[in-house]
Amino acid sequence: MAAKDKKILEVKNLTKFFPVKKDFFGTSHSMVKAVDNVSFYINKGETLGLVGESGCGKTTTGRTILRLHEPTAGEIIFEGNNITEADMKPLRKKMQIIFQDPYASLNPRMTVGDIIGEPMEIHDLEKGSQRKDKIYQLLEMVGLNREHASRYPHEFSGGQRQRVGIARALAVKPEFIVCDEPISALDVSIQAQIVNMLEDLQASLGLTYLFIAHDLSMVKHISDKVGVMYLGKLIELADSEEIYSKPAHPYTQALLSSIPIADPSESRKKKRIILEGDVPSPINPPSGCRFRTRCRYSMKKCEELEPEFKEISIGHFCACHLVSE
Amino acid sequence: MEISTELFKPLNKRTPAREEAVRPSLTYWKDAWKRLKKNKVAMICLMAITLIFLAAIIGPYLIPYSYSEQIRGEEDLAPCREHLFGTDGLGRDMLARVLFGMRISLSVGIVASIINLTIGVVYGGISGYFGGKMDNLMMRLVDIIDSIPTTLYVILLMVVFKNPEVNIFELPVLSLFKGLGASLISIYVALGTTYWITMARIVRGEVLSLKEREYVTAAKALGASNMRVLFKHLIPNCIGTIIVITMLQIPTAIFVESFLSFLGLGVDVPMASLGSLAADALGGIRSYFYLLAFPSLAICVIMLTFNLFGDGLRNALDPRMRK
Amino acid sequence: MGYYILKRFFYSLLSLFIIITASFFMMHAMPGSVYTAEKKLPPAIEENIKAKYGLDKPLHEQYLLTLTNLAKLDFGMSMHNEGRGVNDIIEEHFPVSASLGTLSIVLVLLGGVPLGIVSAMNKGKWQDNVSMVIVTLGVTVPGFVVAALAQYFISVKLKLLPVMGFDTPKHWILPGVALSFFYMAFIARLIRSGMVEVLEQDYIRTARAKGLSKAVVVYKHALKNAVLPVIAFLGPLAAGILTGTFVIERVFSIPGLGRYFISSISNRDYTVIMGVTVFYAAFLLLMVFIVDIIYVIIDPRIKLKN
Amino acid sequence: MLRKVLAMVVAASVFASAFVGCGSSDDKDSGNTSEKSTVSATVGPEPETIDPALNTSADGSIYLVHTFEGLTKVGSDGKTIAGAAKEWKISDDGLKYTFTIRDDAKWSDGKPVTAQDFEYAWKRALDPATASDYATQLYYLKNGEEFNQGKAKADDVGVKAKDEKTLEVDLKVPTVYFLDLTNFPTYFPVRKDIIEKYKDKWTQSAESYISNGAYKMTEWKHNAEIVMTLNENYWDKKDIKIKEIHWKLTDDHAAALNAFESGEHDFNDGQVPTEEFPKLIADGKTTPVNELGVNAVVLNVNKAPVNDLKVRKALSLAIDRKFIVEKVQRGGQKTAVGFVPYGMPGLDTAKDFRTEAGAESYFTETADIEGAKKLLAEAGYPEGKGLPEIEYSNNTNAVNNKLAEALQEQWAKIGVKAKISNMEWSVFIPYRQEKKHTIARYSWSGDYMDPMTFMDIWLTGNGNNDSGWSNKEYDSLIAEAKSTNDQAKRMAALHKAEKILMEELPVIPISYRLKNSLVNPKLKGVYQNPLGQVFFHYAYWEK
Amino acid sequence: MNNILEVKNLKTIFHTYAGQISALNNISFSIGQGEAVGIVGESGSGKSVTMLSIIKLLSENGRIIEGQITFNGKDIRNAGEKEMQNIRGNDIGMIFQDPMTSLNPLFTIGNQLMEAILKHNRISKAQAKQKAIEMLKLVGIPSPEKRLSQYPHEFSGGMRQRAMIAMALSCEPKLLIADEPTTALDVTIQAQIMELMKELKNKINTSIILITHDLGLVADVCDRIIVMYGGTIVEQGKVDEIFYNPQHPYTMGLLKSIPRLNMGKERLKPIDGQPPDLIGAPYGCPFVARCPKAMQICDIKKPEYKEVGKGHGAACWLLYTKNRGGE
Repeated sequence: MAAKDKKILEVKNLTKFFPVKKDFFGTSHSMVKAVDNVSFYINKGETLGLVGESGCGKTTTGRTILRLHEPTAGEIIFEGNNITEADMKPLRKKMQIIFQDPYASLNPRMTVGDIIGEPMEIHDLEKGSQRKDKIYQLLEMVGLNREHASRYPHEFSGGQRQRVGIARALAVKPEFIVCDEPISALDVSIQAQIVNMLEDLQASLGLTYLFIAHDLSMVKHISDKVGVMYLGKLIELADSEEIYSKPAHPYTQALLSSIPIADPSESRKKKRIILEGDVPSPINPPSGCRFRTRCRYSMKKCEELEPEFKEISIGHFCACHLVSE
Repeated sequence: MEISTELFKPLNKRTPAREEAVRPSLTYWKDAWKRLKKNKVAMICLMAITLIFLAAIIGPYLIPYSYSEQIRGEEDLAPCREHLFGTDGLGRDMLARVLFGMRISLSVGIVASIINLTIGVVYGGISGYFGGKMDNLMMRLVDIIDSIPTTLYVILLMVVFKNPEVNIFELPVLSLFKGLGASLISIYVALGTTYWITMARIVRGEVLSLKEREYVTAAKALGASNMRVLFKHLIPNCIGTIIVITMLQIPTAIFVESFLSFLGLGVDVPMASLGSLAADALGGIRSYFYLLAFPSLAICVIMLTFNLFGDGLRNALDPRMRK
Repeated sequence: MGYYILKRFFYSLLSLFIIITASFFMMHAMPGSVYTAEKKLPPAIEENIKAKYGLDKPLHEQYLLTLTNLAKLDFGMSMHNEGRGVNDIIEEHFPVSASLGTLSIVLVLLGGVPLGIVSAMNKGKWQDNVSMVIVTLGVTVPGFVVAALAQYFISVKLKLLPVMGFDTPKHWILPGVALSFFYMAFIARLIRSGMVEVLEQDYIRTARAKGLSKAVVVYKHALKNAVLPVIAFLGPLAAGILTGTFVIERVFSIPGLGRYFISSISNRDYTVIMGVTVFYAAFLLLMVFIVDIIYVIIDPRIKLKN
Repeated sequence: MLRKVLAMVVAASVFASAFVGCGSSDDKDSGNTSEKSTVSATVGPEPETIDPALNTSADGSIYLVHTFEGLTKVGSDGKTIAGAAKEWKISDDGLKYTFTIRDDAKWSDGKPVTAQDFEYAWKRALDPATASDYATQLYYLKNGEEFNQGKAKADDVGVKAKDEKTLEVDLKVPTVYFLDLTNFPTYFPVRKDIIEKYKDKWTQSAESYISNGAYKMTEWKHNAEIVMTLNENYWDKKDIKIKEIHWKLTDDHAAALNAFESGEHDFNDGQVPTEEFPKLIADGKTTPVNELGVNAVVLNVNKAPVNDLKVRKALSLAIDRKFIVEKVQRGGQKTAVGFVPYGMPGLDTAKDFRTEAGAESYFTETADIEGAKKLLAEAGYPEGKGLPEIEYSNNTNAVNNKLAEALQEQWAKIGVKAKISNMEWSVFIPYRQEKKHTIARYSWSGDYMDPMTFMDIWLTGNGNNDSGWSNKEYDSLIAEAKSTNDQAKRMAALHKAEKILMEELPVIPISYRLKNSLVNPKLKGVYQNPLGQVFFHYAYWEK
Repeated sequence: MNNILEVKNLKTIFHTYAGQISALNNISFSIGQGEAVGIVGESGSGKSVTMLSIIKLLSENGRIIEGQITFNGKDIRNAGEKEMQNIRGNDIGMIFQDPMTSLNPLFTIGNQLMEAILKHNRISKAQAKQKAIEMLKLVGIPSPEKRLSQYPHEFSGGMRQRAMIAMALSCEPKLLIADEPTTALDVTIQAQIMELMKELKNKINTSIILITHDLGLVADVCDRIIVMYGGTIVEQGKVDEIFYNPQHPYTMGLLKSIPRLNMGKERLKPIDGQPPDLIGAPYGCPFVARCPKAMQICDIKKPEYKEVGKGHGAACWLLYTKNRGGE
C-alpha cells in the first residue's frame, strides 16, 4: 500500500468565475465567483468527499478539475503533471465522471450498448466483437446483464441507469473518477446499492474518487477525507472521522446539526443549530469571511479580513478567525 | 381461500420477470407512433397525406393525358366524363394538371423545407452549442435578417436566380435538375434559404437547454469532439421538434409558392403548381369556376392535413408528454 | 431605463445600417431596370432620366448618397411615380394599412384567443379537434383565393358589401375579416400550446389547491402566463400586418403600403424599396421594443436593465 | 396661305372612328337625359404620373385629356377640332404653324391661357432635366431633338410665343399629322409659375394641379381614386353633362369587373380578366373598341436558327392565329394579316391602309402545317431534326403565358422545340431591347394616326427594332415616305416597305389589339378613340 | 373517535399510453385531530397520489375507482367540484414540493395570498391584507408589508416555501398537507422549514400530513408514520414503534440502509432489486421481489393489514406465520 500515499491529484488555488448578464455583444460585466481559490489534494486510492449547499461550487470544482470548465486561475496537477493547459483527450481515459441525474446523464436516443461503447469509439479502443464483449463485461461488472445492452435508458429504473453511467465511466479504465452527487437523485433504498458498488469497484480497480454530495452522512461513510465548501470557498478539510467528531468551522457545525437523524429519541435530544437566512449571492459575496452574514460568532474582524485556510491540527484545515487564534 | 402452510415456505427462486420492468420495451419512435395512433384526427390526416403523395407520384401516369397536352376542340370543357376536372382554355385536362401541380407543389414544400432544415439546424445548432459571443453574433444576425421583409428577399433571390443571363444549370450540382426549369429551382432555393430562421431559433433554444444535460457533459468528459457532441448527442435529441417544424414548414412553403405565383413569379409554363393553377384561374370565376375550385381544394386539403398532422405529431413527439 | 432606451436605440440604428446596406446591394444586384417601357427610350432620354435620379453615378457613390439622405430622414423621390416623395407615400399609405391591420389584429385576438383556450381546456377531446380544424381552415386556402371568392360572392352576388376601396366602415369588413382569418390560426395555436403547458405547471395546482374556481384559475392564473409567448409573436405579426399585406390590399384595391412595396420591387423603384424597407425594419424594431416593454409590464421577472 | 391639311387629317379621323364602330352611342336625345352627373370609371391602376410632359401611358393620357386641353382637341366624333387655339395657319412648305390662342381659354384658377404657357410646356418636356420619356413626341419641332440631347439651346427650339395669344411653331420636316399631335398630352400647356413653385410635386394636390381642360382634379387618393370635377373656368363647359368623374384606380382586373357588375363602377375600359370576355361578349355587355396595336413575336435575326428566313417563315406558318385569338386573347380580336393594324388612314378615305393593301393577306388565319414542315425541311431541319431548342421569352402574366404555351404547342407540331422563358417585366424589356432573346413576345401600339408609327421602328438601328433586322431597301422606302408631303407617294412607299417586312419576317404579327370596354347601359355618349383614350366630355346619363 | 380524515380502501388508477397503473391499492388510514402524520415512501410509492386523491386534484388520466374518504365527518369521495373548492384552501391547506415553481410568477405574493383569504372569507380587501401580513409574520418573513408587493422571483427558495406555508395556513385549515416541502431545499434551509413546521404544530391546532421520502425528517416532527410501498401501506404506527420495532421487511431494510453519522466504516446493507413497476393488475405483495424473507404466498396473494399493537400494524405475511405458530 505504498502507493496509497502518493498524490494522484492536486489542485492549487483553483478559481473559476462565470460571466453573467451579457450585453448586446455578449460582453459580460459581472462574475459569479463559483470557485474561489480552492486548494487540496487526493492520494491514490482514496476518496475525498466534498460537501456544501447548492451553489457552493462543489460541482464546479469537480468539473473544472476535469477541465469541463476552463479554470479562471490556479493549477491542476494530475499524476505529477500540470494539466491546467494540457490537451485533455488522452487524459480523458484516466479521469472520468459520474453524474447526479441518472435520467439526464444518458442520451435517451442511444441504446445502453451504444452509450457504454461510445468512449471506446472515441478513443479507438477495442474493435468489433471485442468491443461487444467489453460492453457485456462492463454491464456485468455493474450488476446488469448483457440483454440490457440493446435497451434504451428510459426502460430502466433510476438505480439501473446510474449503473449504466458508472459502466460508461469505467469503459476507458480510468484511475480517477469525479462522483458528482451520484446518489442524491436515487431512492433511499437504492442509494446504498450504488455506494456499495462504488466501494467495491474502488477496491478491485484501485480507483480514486472525488465524491461530491450534499448528503453528509453518505459522504462521511464513503470518504477518507472530507472538504466543506461555502460560497465558492473551501472552509474546512479533514479526515472524515475528525470532521464529524470535531467540526471546527461554525458552518460545518451547523451543517452537521441540520442533518435529520433517523432515530427519534436521538433526534429529540439533539440541539440543533438553525442558520438564519439564505446563502448570499455568489456574484456579490460578503466581504471578509463569506459565512459571516449567517454566523453566530460573527465579529468585526470577519467583515474586514478573509480568514486564512490554515492547518489547525494535523491534516485538519479550517478557514475561520475563531480557530486560527 | 384456504391458505395452506405450503405457501409459507420461503420463495427461493426469484422470478426474474417480476424484477425486470414489465413495461413494454418501446423506442422513442415506437412510443411516439403509439401515441400518434390514438389521435384520430392525426391518423386520418396521415392517411390523407399518404393518398396525396400517391396521387402526386403515380396519379399523372394513370391519366391518359399529360399536363401539357393541348387537345384541340376540347377547350373550356366543364367537368365531364372524359375530363373529370374539366379542361382549361388551351384544352388541357385539369385533372392531369392538378395532379401534376400537386407534385410540383409538394416538391417545393419538401425541397424547400429540407434546405431550410439543413441550414436552420446547423446554424441553430452551432449557435446554441458554442454559445457566448458566437451565439450572440449569430443571433443578432438572425434578428437583422428577420427585420428585412421576407418578401423582399424571396422575390430578390427569385429574380437573381432566374436571371436569364446566368445559366444556373451550369453549376455542377444543378445540372442534374435541368429538366425542372430555372423557375422551379429558383423557387426551391429562394424559399429554402429564407425561412430557416424559425428553425434556427428553435433548434438553438433546444440545443441551449440540452447542452446543459449531463449526457452532454458526459460525452465531453469522455473526450468527444464538439462536432460529435453536436451531431451525435444534441441534434438527434431535437429531432422531434425538427420534424414537427419541418412538417409545418412544408405547407408554408407551398403557400408562399402560391403567393409567388400570384405575383407572377411561379414555375415556368407549361409547368404548373397548385398555386399557379389557382392564381391563373382567379380571373375566370364566373365562367370557369371549376378551374379555381379544384386546385384550391387540393391546396386546402394539403394544408389542412399537413397542419393537423403536424399538430398531432407535435403532441406525439413532445417529450413533456412522456411519463 | 433612459440608458437602456438609449442603448437600444443605438443598436437599432446599427441594425438599420446593416439592413440598409444589405438591401441596397441586394436590390442593385437584381437584374432589370427601373425604366422599362414597351417602347424603347432613346439613349439620350435614358441618360437624362438616369442623371435625374443619380443612377448614372457609380454604385458606391449612390450608396453613400442613399446613406446620407436616409440619415437626414429624406427617403427621396419615387423613381416610378413622378412627383411622389417616398416620405409622402409612407405618410399617406401607412395609416391605411395600419387601420386595416389594427382591425385585423383585434379580430385575430377576439377569435383566436377564445378558440385557443377552448382547445387547450379540452385537450384531446372533440372541442379541441373542432377548434383546431376551424382555425386551421384559415390557413388552408391562399389569401388571394379567399379574398377573390369573398369579393365575388358577398359583394357581387349578394351585394352585401362594397367591392373595393377603403372609405367607409362597410368597406373595412371584408378585407379585415379576410386578413385576420389567416393569422387567427397562429394565435389560436400559440394560445393553445401555451395554455396546455401552463395548465401543467405547479402553480396552477397551487391555485386550485387554494380552492379557486376553474374560471379564476384559467383566466387569471393560466391565461396571463399563456399569453406571454403570444405577445412575443405579436410584435413581428403586428409589424407585418400594420405595414400592409399585398394580397388583400390588391384584391380590395386598398391604398395601403403593402401594395406599394411589392410593386416597387417589380418596378425596381429603388428609392421606394429602400424607404419602405427601412420603414418596415424600423417599425419592426419599434414593435419588438414595445413588446419588450409589455413583457416587462406583464412579467415581473424581466427587467429593462442592461 | 392656309393649306387645307386640316381637312385631310379630320377626314382620316372620321374614317378611323367610323371604322372601329366608335365607342360612342350618339343618340343624343336631350329629352332623355337624366339629372345624374357623376361617373365612376376605371381605366387602370395608379398612374405613374399625370404630368403632361412625363406621361407615356394610355390611362395617364385619359386623365390628361380631361384635365388639359391642347391647341386642338378631340371632338365627339373623334375629329380633331379647335381647342385652346381658335385658329391656325400653316405655311405652304408645311414647316411653320401659327396658332392663335382663344381669348376665353382660361386655367382652372381663372388666369388666361397664353402662348407662353405652351412654349414653356413644350420646352420643359424637351429639357433634358425634365427627363421626359415622351420627349420624342416633340422631336417634330425644329431643334427639338437637339435640345433634348443637349446639342442645342432652349432658344433654338422651334416654338415661340410671339405675344400672349400667338404661338409660332417651326417643324423640322413637314408633318402631315402635326395638328393631330397637338391634342396629344405631351403638347398640353403647363403653368411655369406653378411648376416653379411646387416643383416635381405639382401634380400631387388639387391646389397645385392647375389645368386648362374641361375638368380639374379635386382629389387624388393614391392607389384609390382620382376625383375630377367640372372646371368652372373652361370655355366650352356648356354642353358638358358629367360634372364629376371618379377614376377608380385598381390593378386587379377581377376586382374591377366585380365592381362594374355590382354597379360600383359605371365604366371599365377593358380592365377585365381575359377569361371572362367570351361570356361578357355573349351577354352583350361589352363595347368593342379597335385599338391601334398589334400583338406579335419578334425574332432576333442575328441568332441561329431564326437567322434563317425559312425557319422564320416556317414558324409563322405554324401559328394558328384563329386559335390564339379565340382561346388565348378571347376578346374577338382580328387575326393579323400584316404588321399595320386596321384603322390606320391610307390614301383612300373610304378604305384604310390595311384594306388598301388589297385583299391580299400575308398570313392565313389557321396554321399551314405542311407548308411549314416543308420550309423547315428546306432549311435543313426535316421534322425539326437538328434544330436546337429555341428560347421563347416573355414577361409573365396570364395571357402572355397562355400565348407562349399555345405557340410552344403549335411549333411542336412541326417539330420545333421551344423553351419558354418567363421573366419579370423589368427584366424582360431590357433583355429584349439588348437583343439577348431568340424569339420574344412583342407588341406595338401606334402613337399617332399614320401607318408610319408602325413602320419606322423597323429601320436599321431603331431603338425599337428588337430584331436587329436591317434592310437597305426598307430603310430607303421609309426615308422616302418621311421626306414627302405627297400622300400617294408616301402610301405607296409604306405599302412596299410593309411587303418587305412581311416577307423577311423579323417580326411575326399574330393579332390586332381590341379593347372590350364595359359601359353602364344608361351611360351614353362616351367616346373612345383608337389610341386608347376615353372622353367623358360628351357623355350623359339616360333616364 | 375524533378523526379529521378517514380513508378507507382507496383505489386510484391512472390510464397511460403504456397501460393502466394501479397507483393506490386499497389504502386505509386515518388522521386524528391535531395529529401530525408522516407518510414515507420512495418515488412511485403512491404518497403524493394519496394526497391528490383526497383533495381531488388528480391529473386528467387519474381516477378513484373505489373507497371512501371522510373528511371532517363528511364523505367527500363523491363531492362535486364546487364543494371541493370550498374545502380546498379553506379546510385543507397544501404545500408542495418545489417552492420555485409552485407560485405563479406573474402575481405578487400578496395577491396570491389574499386570493385564498378573499375566496373563503367574507372580508374586505383591507382586512385580507391585514390577515396576509399576519400570516407572513407567523411564518417568519421579515418586513411582511414590503414583501406583500413583491413577486415570487424576488424571494429565495426558503422564503417562498414560507410564503407557501403562510398561504396554506391563511384560512386556518383543519388539515395541512405538506408534500415533500423540503426536498428541493438545502439542508440548512430544510432545517429552518422543519423547525418552523414544528413551531406551527405547537402554535396552531391543525392536523398535519407530512409527505416525505426521508425517514429522518419525520422523526422529530411527526407523531405517527405511515410507510408506503408500491401503492400500498406496508406499515403504520407511532414514530418510535416504526423506528425501534419495525414489522415489515421493507421498513426494516430502509432503516438499515441509511448510513448514520455515528456509524463506523462498515458496509451498508441495501435493499436489493429495483422498485416495482405498477403497470398491470396488482398481485401479491409489491415488495416480494426485493424481500429477503419472501415466501411463496407473497407472490400470489396480497397480505392484509394486521395490527400488532395499538395503532401499529403492517401488511406482511410474516405477521401471519407467527400467529400460526410456524417458524
